[in-house]
Amino acid sequence: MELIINLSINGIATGMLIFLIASGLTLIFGLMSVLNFAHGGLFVWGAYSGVFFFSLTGSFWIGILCAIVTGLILGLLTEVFIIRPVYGNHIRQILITLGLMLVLSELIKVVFGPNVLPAPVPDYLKGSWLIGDITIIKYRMFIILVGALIFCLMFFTLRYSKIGLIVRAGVMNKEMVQALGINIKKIFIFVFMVGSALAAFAGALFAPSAGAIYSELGMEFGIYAFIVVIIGGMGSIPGSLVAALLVGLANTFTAYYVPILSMVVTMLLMLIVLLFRPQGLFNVSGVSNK
Amino acid sequence: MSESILKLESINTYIDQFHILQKVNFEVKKGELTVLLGRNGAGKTTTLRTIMGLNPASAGTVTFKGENITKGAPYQIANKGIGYVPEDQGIFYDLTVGENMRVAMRHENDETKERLDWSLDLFPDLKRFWKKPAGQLSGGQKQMLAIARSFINETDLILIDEPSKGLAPVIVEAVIDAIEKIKDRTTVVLVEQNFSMAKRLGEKYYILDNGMTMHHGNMKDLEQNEELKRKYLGIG
Amino acid sequence: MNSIIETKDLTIAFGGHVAVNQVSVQLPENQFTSVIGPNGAGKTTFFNLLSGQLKPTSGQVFYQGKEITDWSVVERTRAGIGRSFQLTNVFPNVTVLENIRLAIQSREKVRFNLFRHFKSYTAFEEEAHELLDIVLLDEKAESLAIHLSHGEKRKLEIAMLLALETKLLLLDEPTAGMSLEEVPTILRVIENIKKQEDRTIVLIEHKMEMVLDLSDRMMVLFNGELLAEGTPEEIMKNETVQEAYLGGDPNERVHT
Amino acid sequence: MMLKRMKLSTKVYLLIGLALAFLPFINDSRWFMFLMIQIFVFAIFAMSYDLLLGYTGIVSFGHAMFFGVGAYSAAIVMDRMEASFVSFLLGTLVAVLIGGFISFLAGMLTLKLKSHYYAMLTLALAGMFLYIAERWRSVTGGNDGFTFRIPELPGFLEEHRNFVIYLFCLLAMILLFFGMKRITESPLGRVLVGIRENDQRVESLGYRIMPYKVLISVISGMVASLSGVLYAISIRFVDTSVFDIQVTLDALMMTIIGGVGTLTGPIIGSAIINFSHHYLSDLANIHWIFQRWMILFGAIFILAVIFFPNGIVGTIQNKLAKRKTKKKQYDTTEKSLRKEGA
Amino acid sequence: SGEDEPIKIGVLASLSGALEAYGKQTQQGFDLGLEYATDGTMEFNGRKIEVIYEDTETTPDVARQKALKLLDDDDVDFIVGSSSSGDTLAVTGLAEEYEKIMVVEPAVADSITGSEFNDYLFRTGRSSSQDAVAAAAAIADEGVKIAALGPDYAFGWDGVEAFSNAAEELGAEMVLEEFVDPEATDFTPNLQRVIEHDPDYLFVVWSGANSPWNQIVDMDLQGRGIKLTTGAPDIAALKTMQDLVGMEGFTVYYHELPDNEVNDWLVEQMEEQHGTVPDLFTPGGMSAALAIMEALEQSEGSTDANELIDIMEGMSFETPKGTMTFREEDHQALQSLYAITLEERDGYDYPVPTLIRELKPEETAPPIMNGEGE
Ligand SMILES: Nc1ncnc2c1ncn2[C@@H]1O[C@H](COP(=O)(O)OP(=O)(O)OP(=O)(O)O)[C@@H](O)[C@H]1O
Ligand SMILES: Nc1ncnc2c1ncn2[C@@H]1O[C@H](COP(=O)(O)OP(=O)(O)OP(=O)(O)O)[C@@H](O)[C@H]1O
Ligand SMILES: [Mg+2]
Ligand SMILES: [Mg+2]
Repeated sequence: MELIINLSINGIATGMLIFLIASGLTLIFGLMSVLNFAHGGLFVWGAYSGVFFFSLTGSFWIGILCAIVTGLILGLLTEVFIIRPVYGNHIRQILITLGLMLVLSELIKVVFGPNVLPAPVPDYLKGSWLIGDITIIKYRMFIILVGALIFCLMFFTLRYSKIGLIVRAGVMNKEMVQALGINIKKIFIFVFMVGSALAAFAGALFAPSAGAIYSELGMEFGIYAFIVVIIGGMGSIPGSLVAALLVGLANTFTAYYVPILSMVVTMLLMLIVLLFRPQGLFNVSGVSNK
Repeated sequence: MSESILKLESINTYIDQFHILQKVNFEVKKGELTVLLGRNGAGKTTTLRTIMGLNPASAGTVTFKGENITKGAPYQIANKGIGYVPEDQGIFYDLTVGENMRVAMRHENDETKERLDWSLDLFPDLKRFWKKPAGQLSGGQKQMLAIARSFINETDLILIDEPSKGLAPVIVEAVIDAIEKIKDRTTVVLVEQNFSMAKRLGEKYYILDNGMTMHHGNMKDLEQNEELKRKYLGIG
Repeated sequence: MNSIIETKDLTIAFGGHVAVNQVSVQLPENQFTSVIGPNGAGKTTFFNLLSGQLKPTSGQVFYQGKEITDWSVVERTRAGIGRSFQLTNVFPNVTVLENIRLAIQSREKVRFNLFRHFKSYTAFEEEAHELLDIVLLDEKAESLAIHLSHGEKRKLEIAMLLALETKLLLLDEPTAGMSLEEVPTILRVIENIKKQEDRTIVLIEHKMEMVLDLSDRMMVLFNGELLAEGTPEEIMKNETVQEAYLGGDPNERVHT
Repeated sequence: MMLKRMKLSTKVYLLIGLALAFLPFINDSRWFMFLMIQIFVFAIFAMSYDLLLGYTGIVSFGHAMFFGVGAYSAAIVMDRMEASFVSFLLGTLVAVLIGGFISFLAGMLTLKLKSHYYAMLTLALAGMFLYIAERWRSVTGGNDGFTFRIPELPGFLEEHRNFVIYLFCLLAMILLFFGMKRITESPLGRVLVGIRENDQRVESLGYRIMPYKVLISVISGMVASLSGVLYAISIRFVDTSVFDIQVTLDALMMTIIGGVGTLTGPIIGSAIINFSHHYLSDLANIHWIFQRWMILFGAIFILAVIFFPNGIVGTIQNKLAKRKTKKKQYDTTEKSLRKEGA
Repeated sequence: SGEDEPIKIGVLASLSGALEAYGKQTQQGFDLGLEYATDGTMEFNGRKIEVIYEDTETTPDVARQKALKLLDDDDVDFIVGSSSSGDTLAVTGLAEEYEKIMVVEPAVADSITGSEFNDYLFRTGRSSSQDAVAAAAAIADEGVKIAALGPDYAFGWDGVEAFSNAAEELGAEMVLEEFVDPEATDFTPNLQRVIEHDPDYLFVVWSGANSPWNQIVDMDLQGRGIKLTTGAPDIAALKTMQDLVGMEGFTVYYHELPDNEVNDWLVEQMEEQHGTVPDLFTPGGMSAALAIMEALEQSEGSTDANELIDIMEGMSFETPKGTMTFREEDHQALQSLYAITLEERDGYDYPVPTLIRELKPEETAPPIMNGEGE
């Protein structure tokens, strides 16, 4: 029993981390339908600027804040210079964002050097509680809480404001949305920036839990995020959460019980979900019902 | 004579490298219903899109309420008080009927609610399928949605591209009634192939051909002019 | 008279909404039948059931006496059921000519040939030009379909259907959005087909004059149900039809 | 007239091919030949990718699996058998057959899905292959990979074996180019374009979609696996990196840079990427900025998309087409104006 | 080659990409090695020594292409490399084909001196199994219970297997061999299994950036009486092991550990020229250069490979890590490794590897795996 609890907590924490990374992509890929392969790049930039400013100022929270600002700035630049010419064209999006990804992860090395960077956990989140045989790692509980918070925030914003609708409408027919008097450009910039900031935020939270970060992290996690968004159902926030938790739990439990499968479990999960529910776990129109 | 609300002066529009509109002149007087006529590919839709800023003109000026809007972005133009029903209906397929309407609402207040109720009375089908994804509506129902959506905001001018297309006669009647009603409040420009509808609603007409304005005048005169009708409209 | 296509208790429900409800009809061979009914009555859905785009919840479809309920779109097309679509449905980024050529190629069963250049089938190209000529679109032959105006796309839609030379033609509002000048031409085209042996046309149309002019028989759908069926005269006399579909005072009615 | 032009372009292609065959006489250094061979190999791979992406509208993230299967099958067969001509032929045959078989299975399993989902599924499948290659060490040598020998050539050819391999790859590329070109220009190729443009409409013209999609993905898989064979032969070593997603992404980038839906595009894309890759990284000694040549490399992609939205070949084709229609458009306006005047 | 023609050496290393840091260490070490051996003249008997570095980008086909350029175009006399085993294996065949000596540094795969061995390869770097033998020597003893954790691919499997063999030979009991997805973010389930098997030591083979250290601390393995042991990595990675102070393990190199002139010189020069201390692979680069120079010395400048092979088999040479000897059978350089413990020290932002004892070359000699030994 203790074992199951231990595994579940860790699985959920991993899932929440993945959710945080995927949440930005849910906006950018799921809602805006932009195949952003540079998402992982923003994630790494968040991780590095979080760690850098944490060690500079000694405050974990300032680090997080700086990561978010980094995400917002990079998001703005990316949207305006990279994404804007390629809305609606997935093939060109792939190439241009892959190019951006190369630039972003290489720039990391220019700015922060090519070595792995240690990423400490702030003292008050260090260590773990032991309750009987159950080990609860403090930082993981923290991540679970933050993940839940972000989920609620995003879910209710999309549910009760019009912005989600407008973005989806804009993707389906950009001209018409404009003809209805909506400045879709501005809204796309905004959503893209929020999505990027979420990625950077996830990076800043991820770094301490990994203990060390390196510039190649991005591609790996970018792909994770894509998987989660796809099996969750494009653009569905609850879908992303469920999918992320599934991935997290599946990884943890197979790593314990069937270690031989642990390397492929995410791919297997995706295979199974897509073969039986090609549209993903959640239906998109569930995002915004009023 | 009433004042002009919209004026196009020697408009030239290109789509990619194709020269679609060639020196189009077009004027709409406030409160007068103007109909754009012409055969397929004449440039009617392009004219409306140019007004909306969707295919901006490369030369010439578009003036709306005395203001030059030639270079305006579509959303700015829309916010100046122009409503638009595109010929392909422009509805958002994956959103429900309700969501389609909500996206269009500039304000969500009582006045909007009133307008909404009014359009729903006009097209009861929309009320019935309020929560249905708009992509699943029948062809005519989509058309209704597109028209209803353009009524939802306070506008000074509405551009409607072929409203009667795909609608059953009884609904066409309803649309005619509706346009007649809103005519008092806003000015309407219609592109219409259904000549009897054009005839009943229109006060002024313009005929386009090959991207050029060929004729314009009072609808009444056109009705008499058999030669014009035969030459450009194939009737008479 | 033989019926070319026949439905028995044909029903389809989308969720709770029954779009076509227990429709049993026989459409006679070599005749011109029109389907009318208010918006959302289920006309297009009925076509979708005949052409195989949708599978019924219950009921059956027979084609030339054979049950085809479970046949796919492809099988039905190959057996001779062709249709045009209400919302234009063409191949956007290829030329107009190519759109038609593709239909001819299918009809001629040149499908899996890997080893000849497609342009070596010159007859196809010629025929495509002829068809474009018929629907007054030949000057646009080399334009990409995506660059056509709305009415031009409708014409292309019809030409593609003609190219298939199917026995049964299901036309879904072919003239919607087509200019006044050109409707008569298209009508002539349709009339020509009608005159040909071995062609059965079913037409959905809201333009009553056209319907009355062309039809041998009419059927009226209302709320998914078959409200009436018969000759145009019979249908026009039917009070329910008058009220439900045409509406208002017949004298003031909009005609085209 | 059409036929004449066709012939001209064929002539041009053949001429370029011939020129390439003589290239080693101008620059006979082996690394240059090797670089050219890599260009040919990846051009073949990218062309097979374009068959899916450009001509059928299928986005696959798992194309590396065919490449890898080809490389491994050939390498394993040649490693296990005496290095002889027979083992080479057998290796190639096995590779192509397995590649075809796997793409058939994968196609049946996944091609019913829509774009993103299909892309992700193929990604998952390729991941499985990588996993198997890593696990099945007794056969694949695992992550470290293994080296193998290729058969000796008869007589004096052996002295020029690198030149022979060069010619062989070049020839393979030319033949496959014409082969695939024929496919795309055959009636079948037209159906593929139809599927790409509007798959449901194609059905109501009487074409079954699945057989086409499966057939083309089998052809594409076989060609990809052949490029894997050539790759293995050219480097005489194989490790799990042949299954890496990076291989697929390379093909994707070559195709897009060159021009999606043009077979010449992937060839040009392969040349550009390989050359710029090589020379950019070589510049590292000149200025420190080139140590970070990947930044420039990434920037090339970004600029390519912005300035050559349809790829290099696509953009050029569009320009040519535009000039033609402009003239036509002008003619018709003239005519109508005259008509008006009359 | 003629009397006054330069001696050319081509060095393949990952100078960009994921292993960039390692590649650069090799590069600096190699440069310094030549400087040391030639007293800064960069000449051998009046002949210039020319070094050409090529970046493999950690991609086998690029590695091979660059190797071809070096061998064919630049016509180098020696080839050195590379940072990854895959890159190295893609090139080893060429050394044989061109009949040039290849000094393998620092790729670790056992197969390079094992199943994929050829006569032209000499490895100055240590192999996976040398690591493992050293690790075992550092902790294994009669009755000690050990669990091993490694990444789930060749590197991990080989490392754990070699370690288990060596440890069992020393009388230890292996209670668990646990393999983890190398890209995993969550190691806790695996650690959970380790806890359940209740070993005295947990031996970790790891390489790569995302590491399990944090979670080992979080899961409080020390508190449960499980001691951790592993190979100490380069300094950048040591910084991520802050919480592992007190750990016992081994290392290939840390600049304070060896006590010899060459090392003193190296530390001094690194400080002077680069403002840092030598890192994990710097001495390796230097050793490769020193091996080549020693061989040239003995061949009196001849670069004929077959001559050199005879010389180098069994050749001993001085390096920052003391004397190394190329074993005759498989050309693996036998070398010292170091049993260490991680200690906190003022002024250091990482735990400092402190010497317990030097593991002598004979002690860490791995089994011969290319069939020559039988
Ligand atoms: N995107 C485009 N690219 C190129 N040409 C276009 C494009 N859209 C329309 N055209 C061409 O511009 C001309 C005018 O088109 P437009 O849509 O304005 O006609 P229309 O009068 O609305 O016709 P319809 O009655 O058929 O809707 C046509 O010849 C059409 O082929
Ligand atoms: N795929 C679908 N899912 C759900 N409901 C559908 C679907 N297709 C059609 N419907 C519904 O079925 C009803 C009949 O639609 P259909 O398109 O057949 O009408 P129609 O008679 O062709 O009308 P119109 O004249 O407006 O084209 C409509 O209420 C429509 O909303
Ligand atoms: Mg139009
Ligand atoms: Mg319909």
